[in-house]
Amino acid sequence: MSSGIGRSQLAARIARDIPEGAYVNLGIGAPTLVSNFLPADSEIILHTENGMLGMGPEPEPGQVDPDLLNAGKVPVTELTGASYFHHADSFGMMRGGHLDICVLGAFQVSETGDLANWSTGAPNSIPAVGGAMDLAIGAKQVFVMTDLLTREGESKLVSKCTYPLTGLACVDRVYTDRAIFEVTPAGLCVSELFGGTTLEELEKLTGLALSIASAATPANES
Amino acid sequence: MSSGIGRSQLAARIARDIPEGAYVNLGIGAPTLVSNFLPADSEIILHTENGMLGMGPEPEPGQVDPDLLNAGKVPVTELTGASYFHHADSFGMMRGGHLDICVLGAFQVSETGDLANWSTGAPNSIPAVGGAMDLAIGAKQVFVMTDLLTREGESKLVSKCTYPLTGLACVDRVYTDRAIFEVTPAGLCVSELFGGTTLEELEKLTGLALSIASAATPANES
Amino acid sequence: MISKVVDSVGAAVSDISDGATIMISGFGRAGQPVELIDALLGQGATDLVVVSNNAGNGDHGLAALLAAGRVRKVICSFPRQSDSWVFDELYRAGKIELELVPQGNLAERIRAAGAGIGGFFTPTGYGTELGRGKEIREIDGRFHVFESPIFADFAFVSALKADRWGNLVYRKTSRNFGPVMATAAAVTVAQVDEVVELGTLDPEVVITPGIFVQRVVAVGEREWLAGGKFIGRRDLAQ
Amino acid sequence: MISKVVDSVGAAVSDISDGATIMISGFGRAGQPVELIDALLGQGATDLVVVSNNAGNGDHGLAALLAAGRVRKVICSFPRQSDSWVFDELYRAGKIELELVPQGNLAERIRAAGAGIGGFFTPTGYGTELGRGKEIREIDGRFHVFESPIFADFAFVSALKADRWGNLVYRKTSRNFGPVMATAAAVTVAQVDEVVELGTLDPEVVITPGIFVQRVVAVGEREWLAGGKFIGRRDLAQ
Repeated sequence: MSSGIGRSQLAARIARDIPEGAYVNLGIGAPTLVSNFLPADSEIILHTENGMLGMGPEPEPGQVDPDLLNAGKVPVTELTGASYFHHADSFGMMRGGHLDICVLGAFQVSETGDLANWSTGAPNSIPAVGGAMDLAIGAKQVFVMTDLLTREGESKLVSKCTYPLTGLACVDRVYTDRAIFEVTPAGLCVSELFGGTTLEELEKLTGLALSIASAATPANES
Repeated sequence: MSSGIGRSQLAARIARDIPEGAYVNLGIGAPTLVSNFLPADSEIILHTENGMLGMGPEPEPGQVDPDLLNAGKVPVTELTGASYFHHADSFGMMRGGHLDICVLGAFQVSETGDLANWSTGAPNSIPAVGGAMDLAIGAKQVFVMTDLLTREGESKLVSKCTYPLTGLACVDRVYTDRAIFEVTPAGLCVSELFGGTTLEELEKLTGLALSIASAATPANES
Repeated sequence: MISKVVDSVGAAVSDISDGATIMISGFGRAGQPVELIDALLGQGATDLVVVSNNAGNGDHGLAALLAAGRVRKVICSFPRQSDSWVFDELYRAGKIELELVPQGNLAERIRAAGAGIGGFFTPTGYGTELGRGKEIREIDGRFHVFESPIFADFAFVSALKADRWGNLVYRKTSRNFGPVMATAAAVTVAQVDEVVELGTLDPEVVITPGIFVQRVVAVGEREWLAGGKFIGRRDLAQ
Repeated sequence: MISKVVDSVGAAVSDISDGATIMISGFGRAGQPVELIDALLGQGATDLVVVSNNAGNGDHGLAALLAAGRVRKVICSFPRQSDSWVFDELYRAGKIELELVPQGNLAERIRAAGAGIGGFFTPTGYGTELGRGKEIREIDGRFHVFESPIFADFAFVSALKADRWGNLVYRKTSRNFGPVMATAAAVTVAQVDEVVELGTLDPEVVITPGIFVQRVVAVGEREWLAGGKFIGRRDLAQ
């Protein structure tokens, strides 16, 4: 059985799908890694929902500015060409469909693109949603970045989400360590396979009927 | 029969009711005159709905700035302490009840404070409303400044407006050349009489049953 | 490298189709993107819907577009002005449609489109002709009218400066409808006095972030400024 | 002469009653008006409803107010943080109410209150637990949830500078909820590093016009600035 690719490789793969000039929001957690792989010579404008476009990388040691944080409350920097705005304007920007791409983590994604990524519904947990629901329904394209399986070996791709939903039919594409899946009207379609993974393996791991894009086959065979 | 007071006197009278620190919008036309009588030594902050607080008087000759107009598209100036904002923010400010006072002209005001000031409903007229409806319903206090009678001698104070309405039950006080009227739950109450006008004259001119505030009587008798 | 700068107003409006809805900033003459309107006049698209606070002044800019018979409908708050003879004549002759919207509802409906709000309840217009036929709801003892977003295919805005990312700053009350219109159109075209180097505009004072702007075109300094400084001007009519 | 400047944070919060609803700006620690919260802690009002994006960090500021048992209910989007142990414990013990609101709906509901909007339809939250029980409407083929404005008795905001008219400018992402909260409260109290002379703030760059601000109190320059210049700081925890 195959093993898939690592998280950094996956972040690099996602970065390849972000064109120059795109306005992008990278969700808290793993999606943040994508910024490490955006080509230095192409301008991609990062949005942080707490009120900034043109977000730069983490500051040098000693240069942390407590007034300059990202949505994960991590210190960041300001790129040339940046702008600041208040929270209602920032979320209007998201909800109004102005962001080209957002990359989010997930607990579960359904065959129809429903996303669950804010709550496991565990009885003793503190519920917290932040901007997840706004991002899920707002961006022109919603990418999910996740391992295909949970630590317990359960598929995060499901026929129907059992965790509390973040948004309905909002995910366009799921990047996992094993494959890339497009959400299509006919269900999930594999567009790229990683690390020797086969369609049969994916169907077994997910328990879902999957289709495969013709372009995906050579990658599998090579 | 009495004659009432002139427009400048009326503007001066209204100005006396505007306290220092008030945020005020003066409507297009006669209400603009009020600004000439605001005491120079007290700070009153004028709003113009096209996006400014801290509006100053008309510019000196040769100093007209086409980027600095009031709601009547008349050139104005900027006072120290001014601020600019866009139209949605400006009307949010109005609708949200942040202005203390607005002073508007009127075609008609009803006993219950309905205002008609944007259209005579004449068949060949070009309808235009501008910010009138937003001002009428937005400010904490809505003052109307008008002659009591039209040129044809008809009362502008009426039991029910016949012209198209600007807003319902929105007027707090009507300053006319003959008297000041408070809109109360019990109807119009005269709070001040001008130029020897009597309550009886006002009832005859308006055809309305009016009450009179006790404080108004001395002004009448003097 | 991102550059939203286009070389000419002609290039900036070249792909506007017949039947397009176009937002045009400005309050009277202040902030009216005259050069873009003139380019549209030359470009030829017709059957247009124009969303703007006014319906043209004098014989130039928006008034000229109307006079050329290129506008099917105007959505505005205040068409009637001392110098709106072009609109007045077309309207009286039944040659142009008018949707009259209270000014605050106009601004808020445009903002709603840009901010992804499906509709909202406003007290403005309740009980009036302009609220007639609309859904009414009593909220906290006050009656409100339901209003829907207004979207556009293009927005023309007039700003003072832009950078190549499309960040904009405005000048005084010429800001007016520009910032909200920029959010509500599929393609926003900004005419500016000057395109400045990226980094010249202070991030704290950018009024329209570049995400809302697709094209920027420099039209030269407004005639009442010189080197960015106000030099006065005799009157508004010139 | 207008002056909204008050001498101390104590004076700025002295009239807050038990049961008041208080908006508190800030996103995490950035823009949190810590001195005003501390003053409220000393002032004694209890049974408070707090509207804020988060529900306190560490043991200071909002967390201390919660720990003192003074808050009946929190309306926020993200109470759970790595250092939100005070809220966590109270919540698990059933000692505090929580209204969880998606962050964009929180911001927009606050804006609606300030802008006189009676309510609005938003796609955010449709089909989720947080949209449950709310009015649903299909608009242009998309489902929306109806959301209502959130008003407050007081808003505490943290800005960089103010003048005596209450005009405010902020700094970087510490702006966050301040500008909308300032519009939605009966009394807005702004803590600022410095009160500057009227006329010092450029009218083009005022973010919160003074009309929205009732009280201003200077609390001294934030420790990572010196003379308005960023001087660096080792980490966020200090």
